[in-house]
Formats: sequence, structure tokens, C-alpha cells
Amino acid sequence: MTTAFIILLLPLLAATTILLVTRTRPDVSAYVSVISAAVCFLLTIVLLGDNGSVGSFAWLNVGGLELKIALEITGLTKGMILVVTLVGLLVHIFSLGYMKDDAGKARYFAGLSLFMFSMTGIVLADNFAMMFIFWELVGVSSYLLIGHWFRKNSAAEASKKAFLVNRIGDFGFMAGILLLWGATGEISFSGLGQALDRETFDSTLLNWAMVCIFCGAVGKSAQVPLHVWLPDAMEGPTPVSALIHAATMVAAGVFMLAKVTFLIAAAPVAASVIQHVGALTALVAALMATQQSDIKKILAYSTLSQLGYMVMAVGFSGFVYSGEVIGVSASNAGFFHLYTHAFFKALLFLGAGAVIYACHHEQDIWKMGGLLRLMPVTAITFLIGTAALAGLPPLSGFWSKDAVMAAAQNNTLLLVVGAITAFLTAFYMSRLCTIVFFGKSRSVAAREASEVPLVMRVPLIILTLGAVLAGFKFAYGWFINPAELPHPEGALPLVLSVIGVAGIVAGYVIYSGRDKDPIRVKAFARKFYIDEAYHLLVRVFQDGLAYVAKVVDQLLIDGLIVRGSARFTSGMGSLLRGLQGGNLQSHAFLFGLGVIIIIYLITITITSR
Amino acid sequence: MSVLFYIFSAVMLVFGLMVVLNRNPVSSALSLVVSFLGLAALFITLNAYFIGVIQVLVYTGAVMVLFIFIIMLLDIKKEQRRDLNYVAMGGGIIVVLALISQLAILLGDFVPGNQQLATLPEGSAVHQDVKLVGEAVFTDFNFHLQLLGILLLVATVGVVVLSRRQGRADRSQQ
Amino acid sequence: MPTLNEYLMVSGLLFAIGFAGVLMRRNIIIIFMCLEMMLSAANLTLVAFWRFGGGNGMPADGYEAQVLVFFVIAVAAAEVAVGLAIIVALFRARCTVHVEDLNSMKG
Amino acid sequence: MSGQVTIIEFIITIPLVIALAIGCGGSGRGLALFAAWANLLLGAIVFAVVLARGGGDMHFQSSHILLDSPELTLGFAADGMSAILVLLTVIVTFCAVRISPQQPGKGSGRLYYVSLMLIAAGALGAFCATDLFFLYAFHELALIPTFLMIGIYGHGREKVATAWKITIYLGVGSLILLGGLIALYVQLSPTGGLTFDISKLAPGPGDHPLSAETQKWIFLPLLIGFGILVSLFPFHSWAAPAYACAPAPVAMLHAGVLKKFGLYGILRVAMPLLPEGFDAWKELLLILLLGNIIYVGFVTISQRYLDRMLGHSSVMHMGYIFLGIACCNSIGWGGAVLMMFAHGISIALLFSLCGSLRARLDTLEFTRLGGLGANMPFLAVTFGFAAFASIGLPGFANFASEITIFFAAFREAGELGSLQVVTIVALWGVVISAVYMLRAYRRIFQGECIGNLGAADLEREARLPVVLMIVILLITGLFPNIILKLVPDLVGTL
Repeated sequence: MTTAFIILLLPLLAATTILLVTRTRPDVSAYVSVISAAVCFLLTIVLLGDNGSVGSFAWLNVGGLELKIALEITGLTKGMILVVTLVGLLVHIFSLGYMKDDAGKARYFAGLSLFMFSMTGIVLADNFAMMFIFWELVGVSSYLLIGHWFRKNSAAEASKKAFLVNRIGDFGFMAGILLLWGATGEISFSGLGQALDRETFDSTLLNWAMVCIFCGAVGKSAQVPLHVWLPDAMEGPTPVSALIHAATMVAAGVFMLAKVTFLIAAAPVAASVIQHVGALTALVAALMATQQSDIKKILAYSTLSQLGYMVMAVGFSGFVYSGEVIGVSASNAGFFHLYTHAFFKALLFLGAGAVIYACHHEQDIWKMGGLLRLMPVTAITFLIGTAALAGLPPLSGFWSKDAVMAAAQNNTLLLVVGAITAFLTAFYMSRLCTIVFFGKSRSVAAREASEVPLVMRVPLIILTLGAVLAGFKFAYGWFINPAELPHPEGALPLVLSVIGVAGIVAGYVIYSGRDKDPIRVKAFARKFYIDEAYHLLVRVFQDGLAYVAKVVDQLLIDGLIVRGSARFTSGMGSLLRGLQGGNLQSHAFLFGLGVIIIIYLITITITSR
Repeated sequence: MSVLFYIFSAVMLVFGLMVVLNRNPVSSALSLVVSFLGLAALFITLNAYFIGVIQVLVYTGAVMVLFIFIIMLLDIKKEQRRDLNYVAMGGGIIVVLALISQLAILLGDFVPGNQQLATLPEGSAVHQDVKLVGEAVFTDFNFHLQLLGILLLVATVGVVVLSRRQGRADRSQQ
Repeated sequence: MPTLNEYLMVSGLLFAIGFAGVLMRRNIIIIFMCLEMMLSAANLTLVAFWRFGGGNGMPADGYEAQVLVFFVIAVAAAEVAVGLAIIVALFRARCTVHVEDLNSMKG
Repeated sequence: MSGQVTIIEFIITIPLVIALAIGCGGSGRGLALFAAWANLLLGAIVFAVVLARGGGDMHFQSSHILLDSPELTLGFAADGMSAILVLLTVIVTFCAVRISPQQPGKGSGRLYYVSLMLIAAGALGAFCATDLFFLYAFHELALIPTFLMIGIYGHGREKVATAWKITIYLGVGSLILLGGLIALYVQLSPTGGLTFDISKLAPGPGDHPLSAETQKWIFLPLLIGFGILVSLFPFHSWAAPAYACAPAPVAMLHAGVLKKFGLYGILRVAMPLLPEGFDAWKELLLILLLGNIIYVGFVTISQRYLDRMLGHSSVMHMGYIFLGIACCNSIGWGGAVLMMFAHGISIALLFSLCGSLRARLDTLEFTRLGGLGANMPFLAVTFGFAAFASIGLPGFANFASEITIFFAAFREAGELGSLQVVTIVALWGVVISAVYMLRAYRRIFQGECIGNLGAADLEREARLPVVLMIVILLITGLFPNIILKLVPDLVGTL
């Protein structure tokens, strides 16, 4: 059993022990889960050393089909596995405090371990089939975690919605995998790479396949058409949002796209689709974030918008940029942003969790205020995180956002959209900070807020370090080759940092000392009414069609054919009964008639012969 | 000889028709008796003397007597003018006419039917047909005769049972 | 001299009259009588065929026909006896001889 | 091997003997439980032995010549496919008997257990029979007990009407099937003499004795007959109401096991004996199975009662198995057989849980249920497992079979043929099944608790079958090669 397999299977083991053995003792199960997360993190440090495929298990083979659970370590996996296990461990520790007195604590930690198992599965996968398996397992564990407080109707609906939207994405993902398998007969990434070099495939098929596979990423990373589940997923406990909806799960889509850049390069049409969907998501999410009043919803939309950035960057892989193909480097930019984003977004979410915990589960920012004095450590770490997200120069956000914008710099439309989004990001984050931390407390709960216990503050501090240092070469150099990052030309970095500062100042100026939101843009607040549109779509197509199908089923098939034949036979029966009247004469008459007919027939046959 | 044939067949058919048309059951029974006599005569013209005698003896003698006895026993009145069931009437006539027409068509091209009745030579065996038929019955068809005997026995027992059952049924009805 | 066809025609007519009686009359006694007529018509046909069996007017040599007619008459007699007993029983039970009222065998 | 009694004969006679014993006075449940345990053990042994010896050729052969002129042998044998289905039958029978109550109906309940045993024997016999006659006869054996059980021990207002409907519908189906089988047996019997033995009827390596045209017209009644037995799309209206009204064990046995007879029949009889026949009707089958998945899928979404929804969902999953069969390559057939096994277990699990829920709650209508997860934790967790298994969550056998079938459809598919397009559309069924299953789970176990506050959790001794089925689904899900190893060799010889 190689170390990779241990990292993969340990959380599963923890989850099963919790489910079967320590279900009745919540504290013990909590520690079981945290220990497994810690061991996994330590093992990943060991794992960063070796490369290439590490062990495989022949899961299913019949006829010509070979599906394997095979693990491989590449540059991408190293970066991602570190993020997953580190953030996972920190969230585990944070949850010890956050979920201390929760009723379903054992169930919560079992869900967390199951999630760690599925996430490491995606990261270490070396072929599409295994990735799809863990893709769905991640969907299920997010369903369990979002629906943790399943007694609340809203949480139950949110978890169902999340799973179904993910499932639609999986439908596309599977279709893409099948198309690729049909065309090349290969599932593993290395195999696909070699197949592409060997022969050129019919481009329309390849483009369709890549669009389908991107559809899988859209489902998982909540890009525009399928993003509706992420804001509702905030129903789950905050550490869950931090782990799943900030750092790891939503990044799985981008990670998968980064792993198959050579395929995107071979499918230009699909690539442009990816870029534009990414940019659109970034812009739309940023606009929606400016009008939200729930602290977690704002962070959710900000995650959406950052994901849009990453997807846009990955979309550029294989595009000719003034003479030489920037190829791999574009997707590296996307992955670099993913790497840094994981740190400061997890920091922001945990910070929000600390604030909510301190304000006795109050999530509306308009009921908070003046928390800087009351919760200094959380406030400062939160502000640093905001600065990193806004892209102020020394912090990691600046470097990765530059790389992303550099990847998009030859496409002016996307460049402009990126800049606008950068401004909006800075704007809504500073809006959040001014309302929550500065000014005076707006509610009793906010006034009595006190600093969160140590077990919750330590992860915040560690993540702040990550947010600050992740941008420098030594932090990302060992898994992305700095040379392959697209270099921003001319004044791009300067312009970006100016936009960032402008956003922050604008936010502070407009929102300091306000008790209610001065800008009222209904469309943004109501999330462009997309939810309502989806609701209608589901009601009309699915339930309407289902109702029609049910009616047809009862009328046509059941009524006409089945009952129809029954009625026909009984009808014939009653008709014939008429002949059995008791009347003697009618019997004799029929008898006579029969004789005559028989004689007539005989005579015909005699005479005709 | 053919004159006799026509007379007797006319008698038979007319009185047969009278049986059907008559209102009073007694008169129809009597007309049936005459019709059977005509029939017996026809048998005689066919030199089947034994059958002719049996016809008179059994049918006319025993059966018709029984009929009249029953009619008197149950003293069935003359039939009142019940509304004629036209459907049955019409149906009956249609079937009968179809039957007759079919018979006529068939007999039309029934070639062996045109042979004339040849008078038997003197002293031919047919004249002792009673002895010959007797021999035939008691030698070749002996078994059938025994069977017939049993049948008649069963019929008589049946009649006795039916009429006796009738007695007890009456008692239970009162 | 009468031909075979004439005999057959006569017995056919007798049979038709009998059958008409069965169909049209509603008094069960009359129907019973007509039944007897139909039976005797059959006998006539049998004897006629026997008489012309030998070809060009001569009788067939065997006497099976007459034996058969003899049996038919015997059976008819038994049948009349049983039939009348039933009619009597019926009359006692239903006090009617009209066929339309006796339709308990309705399906 | 022929001559002395083989295990297969033993497995089939046990339920029949027990049915007889219960019939004349034995304690219903006690004897039935004994038979269930014995069969479970023997079924496992058969499966293990066939697994060890490879599923290709026939094992445990036994044959008793009954007739010579049309050569009729009461013969049984088990190859890979039969062993899998025997295992499925014994597992489902065991669980069905375990969850059936001591006092099922008003009466002594003897009829209840006799019918259960007969259904089990019918299924077992049908899966192991080596000749056409007994293959058909054993399946008919199970028809009447199902009628009795639904009619007498069923639930719901129109249970008698539904009992009649299912019996007449399956009766007609069997009739059409009989017509096809007779045509097949008459046409294909070797010149020597008429024979029912499938191995003798199978065409030799040379070209097929029958022209493609005759094969096509013989295959149609077989397809329709088996289609009706398996509730293929236009002939599916008998299935859902019957399973809704049937007592849980019958629904488990019928949906889980007996429905697989139709598919087994196609794979064992129709396809190998009439290869061109199948190709002629392949396009039609593709359309019908789409009807199964998409059309019946939408009807399932519109259902408002749990038992009806489960009935419809079992009809819907048949579409996937037909898709597997329609791929006509060894991956597809392997996926189809694995799906038969997986769907059998998962639908049996769902119906047993539905039965326990029906016993506890006053209604199974979604709108009047809610939030029972808190006071029924065991049922909530196991129903969750069962729901996710039937949706096709990786780790369970259903997913392994679904993914095999989908990959089979795309084998060497350079461009999009009709099979590929149908598979993509059928793939949407995955979303449909997730929709209705999660909606049901959400309605019953999550959200605020509306009624049935007093509902108690599943009692301890009824938990064994549920856990057993979940464990089996997990084992075959994590290690599907156990089942798949048996199938391809068999396919090789077809």
C-alpha cells in the first residue's frame, strides 16, 4: 500500500469507524476524524517527493473495458493535494470549536472525512473513470454536509438542489468521457495525451466532447448556468462552506480542466466557450455580490467570481499569444490563482464563521458593526484576507490575479471584463469590512461579541500566513514552473493594483457609518431572478412533462389497450348471451336455419366439384 | 296403382296440415290419426306390409290413444285467440318454404329418383316380409332388440317415477 | 306408377308440415304431435329408399331398412310415453302448456 | 454428473417440499425460514463453485428424460449467468421471508408462505432449466401465487382489480411467449426429432439453418412476450400498481427476481438461437427502452405515493438492462447481467424498507409525510443507502453496472450512431432517477416533522436482511469483477 493509497483510504476508514463504532460518542468521533486529517497532511508532505503513477487497483474489467483506480502524482496534484489536506486539517480543527455543542456532531465529522476521501480521490486520479467516481462521491458528501441540519426545510431543499445541479453537471461530464472513450478508446490522461499525438481526431467530435466535459466542470465549480446551488449551499455549517465551497470542491472543476489542457488546446471552439463562460460568471457573480446582506452569501458570490477567473484563465490554454503558444502556462495561471485563492478564501470563510459564532449565529451584516475593537485577531486576519482577495501588491492575490489577467491580455473584451470584476471584487469586500468591522455595533448580539476561543483562532492565523506568502515563488515554485507563467506586459500590474485600491476606497467611502444599504439594485439582490427562472423551468418542463406523461400513461396505455380489451371481451360475452334465450321456438328456429345452411353448403360443394 | 298413391298421400298431407291448423287439440289429434292411416297405406303401396301394420298398431293405436287420454286428463280447453306471435309465424314459414324449395331443387337433379315403382313378380320373397323381417331382427339385430327391450323398460320406469314424483311434489306444495 | 322422387317429395312435405307445426304452434301437445309426424316422415323416406334400393323399381334384398324403421317406431313410442309424463308433471307444476312461459333455461 | 442428485435440484426441491409441508399443517414462518436459510447456504455454495470453475460451461448438470418423441428432459444446470441469478433469488427470498410477519393476514397465513415458497421455487427452476419447456413451465408456476398474494394479502382499495390485471396481463404475455417458443422449437429442432433442449436447439458453427426473415418473425413474439414479462415500455402499465398493492415480500420477489426471467430468457434463448432475429428488431428495441427510461422516468417523478414511485422506478431501470443487451458486445452483456443482480438487490431493499414504512406510518403519500429522520435513524440511514444505491452512487453495484453499460454502448464508436445517441439520451435518466429518489427521501426523512411522531424505528431482528442487502450491494459495487468474471466466458460461447 503506497503512501498515496493510505492518504486516500484513511479518511474513508475514519468515516466508517465513526459510522459503525463511535456513533454514540461524538467527541471521540470528532478526534478520530481530526487525527485522520492530520495524518493525511503529514503524509502529503512525504508524498511531495516522488512523481509519476503510484499504485493502481484493477477495479472492473469485462470484455475490452479496463477501469482502474490508479493514482498519479504530477505537478498539479502536488499543489492541489497540499491545499486539500492543509485546508482540510485547519477546517477540522476549526470545526472542533464551531460544532462543539451540535447534536449531530458524529454525523458531521463522518461527512467531513467522507469528503476528504472523495476529494483526495479526485486529486490523485489518473483516469477519467476514477475521477468521475470520486466526482459523484464529492457530490454526495457535499449533499450530506449541506443538509447537516436536515430538520430545517431550507437546508433539506438546499442540499437536494446542490446534488441535483451537480448531477446535471455529471450527466454532461459522463457524456464527454463516453465521447472521448468512443473516439480514442482511452480513458487515462496519459493515454489520451499519447492518442492525441498519434493521430488527429474528427474535430467536431472532439469539440463536442470537450464542451460536455466542461459541462461537468460547470456543474461542480458552479459556473453560470449551474451556479444556483452555491449561494443556497450556505445553509450548511460555515466550516463546511470554508472547506467545500471555497477551497476544494468547487476548485475540482478547474483542477480537472487544468489536467486536460492538452485536450482543450486541441478543441479551440470548446476553449473559447470555456473562456467566455468563465468571464461571464466572474462578472455576474461580482455584480450579485454587491447587493447581498448575508455575510456568507457575499463570500459565496465572491468565490463564484474568482472561479470565473480561474476557468477563464484555463480556457486560454493553447492560444497563440503574439507568436508563441502560451499553452500550458495559461492553465498554470488558472491553477496558481486556485492555489492562492484556496488560502485567502478559506481564511475569509473561517473569519466569517468566527464572526457568526461570536454574534450567536447572526448572519446579516446589517446587524453587526464595530467588531474591530471586540474581535481584534479575527478582524485583522479578515482584513488581510480581504486585501489579498482585492489584489493589493505584496499579497498572494496580486500575483495570481496578474497571472490570470496576463493570460487574457491579448483578448481585449475579456481583459476589460476582468478589470471591471477586479474593481467590483475590491468594492464589495471593502463594503463588507466597513459594515462589519468599522462604525458602531448595530445590534445587542454585536455589542456583546467577544473574541473566539484559541482553537478557532489558530487556523485563522495559519491561513493568514498562507494568504500572505502563497504568492511568492518559493511557495508555489515546487509545483508550477515560474517560467511557464504568462508575464503581464507593460503597466498591467500597476493598473490592476490601482483598480484594487480604488475599489476599496469607494467601498469605504460609500458604506462607512451607514445603517442601511444606500444602493438599491433589485436585480442584483434578487440574483437576476435566475432562481425564479429555474424554478419555473423545473415546474414547466419536469413536473409539467411528468404530469402529461402520467395522464397519457393512465389514459392511453392503461385505459385504451388494457381496459379496452377487457371491455371488448365482456361486450362480446353479453352479445352472445342474447342467443341463449329460454324460448323453445327460437332454439328450434335456429336449429332449422342451421340445417338449411348446411344443406345449402353441401349442395354447393357437390355441384361445384 | 299411382292413383291410390296420390289419394293416400293427399289424405296424409291434408290431415297433417289440419293437425297444425286446428284450434281444438282433440280434433288435431284425430286428424293426426287419419294422417297416420294414410301413411300406413303408403307403406302398403311400398310392399312394406309389416311396417304398415306396425304403423297402424303402434302409432295410431297406442300413441294417439295416449295423446287423447292426456288431452282429456288435463282437459286442455280450445285455444283462446292469444295474440299471434308474428315473428315466430314468419320465421316458421320462411324456414319451411326454404326447406321445401331446397328439397325440390335437390330432387330435381336426383337421377335415381326417376325410376318407376315396378310391380313385384308373383311369389317374390317380399310378400313374406313379416317372416324375413322377423328373422333379420332376431338373428342379425338380436343384440339391438335386447337393448330396445331395456330401453322400453327404462321408459316405463321413468314414466312411473315421474308421475309418482308428481304425487309427492303435490303434497310438498300444499 | 309413382316414382321414388314423388315418395321423397311427399315425405319431405310431411316433414315440412311437422316442422312448421313445431315452429308455429305454442301448445306443447301439438308440438309433440308434429314431432311424431316428422318422425314418421323419416320412416317413409327410409322405406321408400328400401323399396327402390334394388334399382329400376325393385326392392333392396336386405331388410335392414325395415328393421331400422321398426326400431324407430319402438323408440318413438317410448319417447311419447316419457314426453307425455313430463308434460303432465309440467302441467301440474306450472298449470300452463304454453311454451313462452316455460323459459327457465334462459342463459 | 447426471444421475445422482445435484445441488441445483436440491435447491429447487427444498422450497417445493417446504411449501407442501406448510400446506398440510406446518408452522408457516418457521419452515419458510428454514428453507430460506438452507437455500441461502446452497446458493452461496453454487455461486462459489461456479466462480471457482469459471462461468463458461455448465456445472451441476442433471437431466431426467421424461419423453422421447419430442425429446423432453427435466434437466437443470448452472453456468455463470444462472449462478448469479440463483444467488440473487436465494438472497431476495431469504430477506423476503425474514421481513414477512408471523401472522400475515386474518387467516393462518399458511397460504402466504406456501405462495412465497412457490414463487421462489418457480424463479429458481426457471433460471436453471436447460430446456425450453421447463424454462417456461417454472415461470408460470410463480404466476398464480403472485395473484393470490396480491389479491388476498395486498394493500390499497383496488388490490383485487390490480391482482386480476397483473395476472391477465402476464398471462397474455406468457401466451405470446409460448407462441414464439413453439415456433422456435418446431423450426429449430435438429432433423433427428423435435427436442426442447436448448443446447441442441442452438445453431451449429455453420450458417444459421433459418433464413433471416423467419428468424425475424420468430424473434418478434419472443421479444414481445419477454417484453411484457419485463414491463418493457408499452407493456409496463401492470407493474407499478401491482407492486404498490402487493405485500412487501411479493413486491421484492417479483420486481427483484421474477422480472429478470424475461431478460434471462432473451439472453439465454432468444439472442443465441436467433442472432439475425435480434439485429432486425434492434432499432425498435432502442426506441422502446428509451420509452422505458425517459417516459416512465417522468411518470415516476409525477407519482405522489412512495410504493407507486418505487414500482415505476423498477420499470424504468429495466430500460438500462435492455440498453446493455442492445449493445451486443460482451461488455454490454456483462453490464446487463451485473445490472440484473444489482437492481434485483436494490429494488428488493427499497421494497422491504417501503413495507416497514407502510407498517409504521398511516400513509405513504409524500405531501403528508415529513421529517421522520430524527425519530427513525436506522430506517433513515438505510433508506439513504438504498436510495443512493438505486440512483447509481459509486461504491454500489448499480453504478458499476450502469457505467459498464454506458461504456459498452460507446465501444469503438468513431461517430455518433443510433446506439450512441440513444445512450446519451438514456444518460439523462441518471438525473431523473436522482430527482425522484431525492425528492422522496427529502419528503419522508428531512424537513419539519408533520405527522407520525410516534413512529418507532425498525425492530432489531428485522434489521439483518436490510444490512445484509446493503453489504452485498457494497461488496459487488467495490469488487464488481466477482460477478463480471462469470459473464464474459459465457458470452464467449454464445
